[in-house]
Amino acid sequence: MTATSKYFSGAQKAHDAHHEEEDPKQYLMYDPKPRGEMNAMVMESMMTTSWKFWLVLGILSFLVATCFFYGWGYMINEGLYVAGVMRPSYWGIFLVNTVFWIGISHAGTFISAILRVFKAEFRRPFTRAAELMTTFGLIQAGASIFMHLGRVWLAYWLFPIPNARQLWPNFHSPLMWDLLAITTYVLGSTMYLFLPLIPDLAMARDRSTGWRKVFYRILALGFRGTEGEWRHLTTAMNFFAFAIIPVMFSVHTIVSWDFAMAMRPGWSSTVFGPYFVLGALHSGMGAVAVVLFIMRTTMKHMDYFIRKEHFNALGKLMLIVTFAYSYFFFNDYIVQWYGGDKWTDTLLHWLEEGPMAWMFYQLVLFNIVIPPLMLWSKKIRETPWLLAAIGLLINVGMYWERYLIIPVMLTINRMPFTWKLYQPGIEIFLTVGTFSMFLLFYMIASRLIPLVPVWEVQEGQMTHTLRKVGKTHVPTVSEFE
Amino acid sequence: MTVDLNLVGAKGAIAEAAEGKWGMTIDQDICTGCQACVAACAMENNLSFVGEEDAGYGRTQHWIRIERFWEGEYPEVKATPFQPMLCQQCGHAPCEPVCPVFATPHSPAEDLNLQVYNRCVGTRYCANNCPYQVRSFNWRDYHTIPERGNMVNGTLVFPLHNQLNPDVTVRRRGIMEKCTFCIQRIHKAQDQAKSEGREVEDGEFTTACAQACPATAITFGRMDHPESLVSQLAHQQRGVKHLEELNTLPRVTYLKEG
Amino acid sequence: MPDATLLAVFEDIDPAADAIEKLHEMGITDENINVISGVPIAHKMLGRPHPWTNVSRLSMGGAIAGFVFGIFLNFGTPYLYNVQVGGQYFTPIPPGLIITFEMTMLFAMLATFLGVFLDSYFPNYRPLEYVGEVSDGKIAVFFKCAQGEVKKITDALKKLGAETVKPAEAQQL
Amino acid sequence: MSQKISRRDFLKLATAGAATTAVLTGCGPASRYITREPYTKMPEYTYNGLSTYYATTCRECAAGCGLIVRTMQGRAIKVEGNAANPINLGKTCARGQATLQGLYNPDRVEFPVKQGRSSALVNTPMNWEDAFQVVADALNNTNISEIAFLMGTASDHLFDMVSDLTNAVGAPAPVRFGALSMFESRATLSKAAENLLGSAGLPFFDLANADVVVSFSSNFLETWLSPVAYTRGFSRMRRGNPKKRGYFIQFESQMSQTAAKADEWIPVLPGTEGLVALALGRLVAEAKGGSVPRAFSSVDVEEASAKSGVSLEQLEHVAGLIAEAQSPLTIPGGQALGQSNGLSTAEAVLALNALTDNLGKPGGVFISPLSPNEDAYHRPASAKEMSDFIARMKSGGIKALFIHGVNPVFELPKSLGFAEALANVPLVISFATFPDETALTSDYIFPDHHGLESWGYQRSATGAMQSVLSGSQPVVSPMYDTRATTDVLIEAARLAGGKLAEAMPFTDEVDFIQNKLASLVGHVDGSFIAPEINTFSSYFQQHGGWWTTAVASNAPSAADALSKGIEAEEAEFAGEGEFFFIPFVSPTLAEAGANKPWLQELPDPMTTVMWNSWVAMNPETAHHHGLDNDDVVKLVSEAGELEVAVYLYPAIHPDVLAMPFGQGHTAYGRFATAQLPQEEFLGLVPYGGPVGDAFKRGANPADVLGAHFNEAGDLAFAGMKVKIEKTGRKQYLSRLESRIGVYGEGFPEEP
Repeated sequence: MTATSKYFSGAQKAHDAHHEEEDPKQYLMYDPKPRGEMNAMVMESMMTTSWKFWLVLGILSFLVATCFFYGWGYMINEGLYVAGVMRPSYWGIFLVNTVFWIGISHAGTFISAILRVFKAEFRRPFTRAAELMTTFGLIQAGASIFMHLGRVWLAYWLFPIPNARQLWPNFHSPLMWDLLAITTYVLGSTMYLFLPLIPDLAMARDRSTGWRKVFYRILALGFRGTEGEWRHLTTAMNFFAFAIIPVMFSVHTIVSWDFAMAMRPGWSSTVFGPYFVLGALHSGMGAVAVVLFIMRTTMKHMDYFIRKEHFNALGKLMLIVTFAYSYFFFNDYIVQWYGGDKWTDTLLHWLEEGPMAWMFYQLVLFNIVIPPLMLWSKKIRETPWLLAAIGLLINVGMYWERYLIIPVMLTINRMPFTWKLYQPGIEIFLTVGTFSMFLLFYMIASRLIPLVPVWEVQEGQMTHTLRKVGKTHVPTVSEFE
Repeated sequence: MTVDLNLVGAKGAIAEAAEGKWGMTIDQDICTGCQACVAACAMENNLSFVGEEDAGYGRTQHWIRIERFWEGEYPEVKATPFQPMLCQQCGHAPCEPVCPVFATPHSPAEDLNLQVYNRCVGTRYCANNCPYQVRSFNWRDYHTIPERGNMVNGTLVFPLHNQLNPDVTVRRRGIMEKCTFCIQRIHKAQDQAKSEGREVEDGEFTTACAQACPATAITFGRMDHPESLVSQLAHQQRGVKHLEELNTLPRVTYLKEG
Repeated sequence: MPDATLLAVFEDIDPAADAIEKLHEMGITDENINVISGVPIAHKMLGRPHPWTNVSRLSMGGAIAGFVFGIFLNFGTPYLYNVQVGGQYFTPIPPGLIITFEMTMLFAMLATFLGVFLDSYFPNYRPLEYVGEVSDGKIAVFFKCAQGEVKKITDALKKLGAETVKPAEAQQL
Repeated sequence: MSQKISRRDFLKLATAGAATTAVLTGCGPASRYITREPYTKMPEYTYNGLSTYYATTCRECAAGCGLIVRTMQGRAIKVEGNAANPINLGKTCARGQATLQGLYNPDRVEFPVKQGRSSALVNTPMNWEDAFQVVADALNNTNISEIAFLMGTASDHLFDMVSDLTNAVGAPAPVRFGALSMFESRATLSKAAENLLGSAGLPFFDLANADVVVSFSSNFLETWLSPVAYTRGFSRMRRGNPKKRGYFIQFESQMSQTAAKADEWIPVLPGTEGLVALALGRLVAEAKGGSVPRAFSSVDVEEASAKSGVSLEQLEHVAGLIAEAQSPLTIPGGQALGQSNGLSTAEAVLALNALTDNLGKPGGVFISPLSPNEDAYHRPASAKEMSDFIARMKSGGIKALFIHGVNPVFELPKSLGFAEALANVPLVISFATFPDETALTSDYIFPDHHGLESWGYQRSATGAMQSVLSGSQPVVSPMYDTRATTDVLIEAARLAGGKLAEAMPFTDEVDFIQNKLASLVGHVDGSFIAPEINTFSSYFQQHGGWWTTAVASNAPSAADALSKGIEAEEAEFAGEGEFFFIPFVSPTLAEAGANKPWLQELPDPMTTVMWNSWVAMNPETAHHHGLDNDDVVKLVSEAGELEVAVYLYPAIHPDVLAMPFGQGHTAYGRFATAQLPQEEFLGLVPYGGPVGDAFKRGANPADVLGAHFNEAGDLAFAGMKVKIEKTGRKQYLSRLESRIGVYGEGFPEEP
């Protein structure tokens, strides 16, 4: 043998060896740990809290108390003049927040429902993290809607309940559709969050003492894992997986109709429905990336459950969503622009050259330019902090998008005499309040309920094998039931 | 076979020809922009003033405002004719269907666009959807701002409240309001007519703005009486309706110059 | 006459399956056998009969109820207090589709959720036969048998790889 | 009074004279003649849900429009126009509408006080008995020739009473003054009428029947003389004749609200309006053929065109219109008269009317008739006369000064020095209803009722062809412990005794008013006829006044109108500085509207600015000076300086700055001033509003006006030159109009 050939063959060998051991290890599914160990890890990640945790918790609770509760109370007491809304921008940041939070909430459902339906295995470890975002995001969305009301103490008049006035709500109104859709979505996603949680609560029940024991015991509802219970549970979960998807799409479509149904330049656009849904997924995926990154870095043992493979897969999803979003963005604007209607033209002119133009260009940059330029590379996708950063940018961009659609577009109407530019007032505090509340809820939840659905992970690991085909090993998935 | 468009809720299936019962014409050729109508409206309908800051920020409570624009450059500059803009009492009002609580329904009897204050929860959707931007929202309880009252041995009294018109609700914070074509006057006249067992005659009463207008630019009356002054004026050559292309069927006709 | 309840814990699925088969041979019918596991295990793997569930029927029922309710909201309530708006008809169909859809889904999901509770008797805080290892991925088979056969069955199952076979006592979960 | 009339009789009379059926007559809540009735017969104004309508007169300006006030359960709810009154025929202006906000204004003087010239309103009540004594002593212990009465523009019953009083004791006659009359240049108008038409008096321009109207910066649609009447005239001119639409041209250096309604607005350099009028006269005469009358012979058209900046074509075009018109009408007014050459301008314009031969013809010029029971035309004092008056004050010639219905400290140019002169007057008694600047700097305030709480009559100076006497009656019982000034004077006179007591033999003001009306009883061609005074006065209240049915305007003689040569001398402008300064009365606020919040919130018709004042500047000029909207500039004239925010006004002569008069109060209630000090609404100061420059809202152009007069003695208010200094501060003006939609701010400039 010559030195060179030795060198080559050696290199060759080393390379193969690398493949041999590294590849399977990279996937959670091929790196199984005994169930008991995984349980222990999850329990520990739940129990351990550092002083940093409590510090952040304290700050957030303070913000919630002041910005959210005091701020809102003050506004209810004083009237909406403390906010920035006026003629012609009768809607302001409150509805921006509503749309934004509903958008965030879409990720959870998307990941856990659609990926469950299509049996995308990488979903398993972080479905719950995503579903939590759905529920908590929707809480913020609801709160924002009620903040926006002029007489919030009469909000119950919006619900179809028999009352002394014998008056039922007006089902012609897009707001009514919205209300029903969001109610459906909140209840549905909360139930969908709770069902797969039961076995893990049972697990926690078996492993905890003191008040936690009581807490889990009550929530676990006496679940044992008999064949019957599993059967009912899985049936229900499969049904939910299918049912929640159309609901999710309907919700954001209807939210978009709040605008699209109105007789306003820039708003009445037929493509708003899918445009908003994609926008929601766009921001939702970004938010998941951020949350996963935070979980992985701050919580114990999470680097076992949440791995490069997941960020990689998530990155791919984000890439697809970005393309779809860009398509609808282009679609909406070019149609508006090409129509050449007097008022719409003025509006577009206002967007691209008015005082808020910077927002418009940031939106294009963050949502349409940056993601595809970054996400094509596997290296970037597999770098958690980078993916999180991109996710954050996307969310900023999406917030700008909603801000442009609501207060900025409202500036331009068919009565030029009334055009005025909106300046937020107390909304800023209340926005800080909702964000803090979301984070607060999430932090508390991360220490109360198992963020990783252990039984699902185990199920996944049970179904996976490495089969030797010829000279290599091929991952295979067997289908239970 | 014929399909009843109403059954599928097709908008515009309600007969479009309807001119409505009450109508108004505004002659922009003689409107001098003197603001008398604005003041009269405020006095009649208990409108609240909002103060310098809010007024400048776009929170005025005017139910009628007078618009004017500029054409050309000095010295060939011209101010466009003053254009009083008030609720057009649309036959197909865009503000109506979007209210989730029926706070702004259509009155079949008067064919007017009503605003039910005590139903309103303040979603402000109607105002967004009003192409004429003539709805005003009560951003706060302007009537009871303490600085507007006097402390008289320990209690705040508001002398200005003495002039409040008992026929018109005083609106509290958080609700929408708009021009009502002085519906309280319509009802007074109708009660009178009823007690005398007759129909309300045209010109029997008029709205506060029309009553005050020193140039008699505003005319109000029965649109469904072809011989009434208002319908005569409305059907002149120079009569135009604003944003007619939106199929809102406005009840206010503007008479252009010339 | 079966009067003893035994509980065998297995490490893995196969021995559990064999054990169940053995129990069948020893004349213990499926009604007297129950399996507890930490992950859902398909009945076929253990050669167990297909467990019955009402959940899907209940969701269907919910869907129907929701559909009816949606219809009522959109096409019924306007006639209870009819208000004309924007030159539109009292009960336009397009919004009706939306309302009906949402209500159908809502009620269907609620019914499904309740279905789980009804079918598996949740919440249920009474003492039940249970072993904690189950949530560690072990598989527990417990079955009723005659007092006299306890010894025999225990040995048989031990041979098949049961970790422990002990009389099951109900414990407070 | 021998015999009193009961309400029941009034009602009978009311139904008898059912001319205005909705209008119930009677003394109203404040009747002197209440007779006891059983509770089963409620007074008409307390029926639940029923409104009662009272006819009275608008006191917001001196025009004397008739009002019908809707009251309910003793409260005034709404002001409507009195359809019978010839001045306004059922219409009202914005200020008339807002008069209720004066009645129910939170800042009223609620009881007599010894003010002692302290800066804030004193809140310790005096009782009225002492007040009468104070007035009586003032009348008694002062040398008769050193008593002075200063009163508002309107010629009303109070003016008559004071005149009688002063005549009786040989005191100087009362002086009437108001900022409106100052800016209307009434003296100039009547002087011109006297010079050319042979009879002093206010000219009345019959817009309604004219077909071509050429106005020389007269703002008759805003506040001029009788705005409601002239607005009606304008609308008839435009649309009254279905066949022919009247054509309207305005020469003015800025586009005022009136000019905005003109078919042609022709900017002229201030001070050259007379020249333009003469040039037009010459061109018209030439166009008509025949010789050019002496009046216009002196003018050189090219020169006029060059000086005024009006192109020759425009002059000829306008002249052609006038020449061809059937009944052309030319109107002088506004800033054209407020020049050093104002009188000649007025004469030139009147001559132009004479040339087109419309004097006394429909669509032409008339001399407003004297009101009933008026001996001669008493016009309010001109600025010149005011400065003489002030000189007397300064020189100590006035020992006791009674002020009613006017706020000279605010309304007069600072340079006249009224405030300083006031210090030399030992005793100043104010009868103000509101705590305005003058009232606060007086020794006593004996508040008069608000106009809607008081009896009286008011002569309308002009506005109708008939001669009109508008009647007032209380529509509500007085809100506070105020007294009618007439009653105060009667009481004081009785206490004073002697000649004064003899001059005032009346039981109360109603008695006095009926005494004054007595001369009209049995007048045949009146709006109503009554056998005796009680019936008459009840009709008088029911109809809201008395007026002749026949046309009473006297047609002026055109005899020597054109024979007198008119020299258009150069206008002199006081002070150096690059800008002509044109103050004009704010159409919505006028002189005394600033304390009514709704008037403050009415957008100015042209600029839509609310709650503040501005200086209108041509955008080109502004950019040239590096100024932009809302930049605060300091205007400096020879007489003084003020700071105000800039408004870029597209339709103003590049060398002209225009500024509204009406804001800039340092007192006069919380709404007229900028902000409310905390203690105010804590009740430490129960009323009166904040005081002092710190609380100034807007600015008062009178601060920079110099003491210069035209030949007729009117103030040359438009004869100032000012220069501007940047302050670098910004003050965001509240505008109703959009800055984006109307001016495209926020949008980049289109190429």
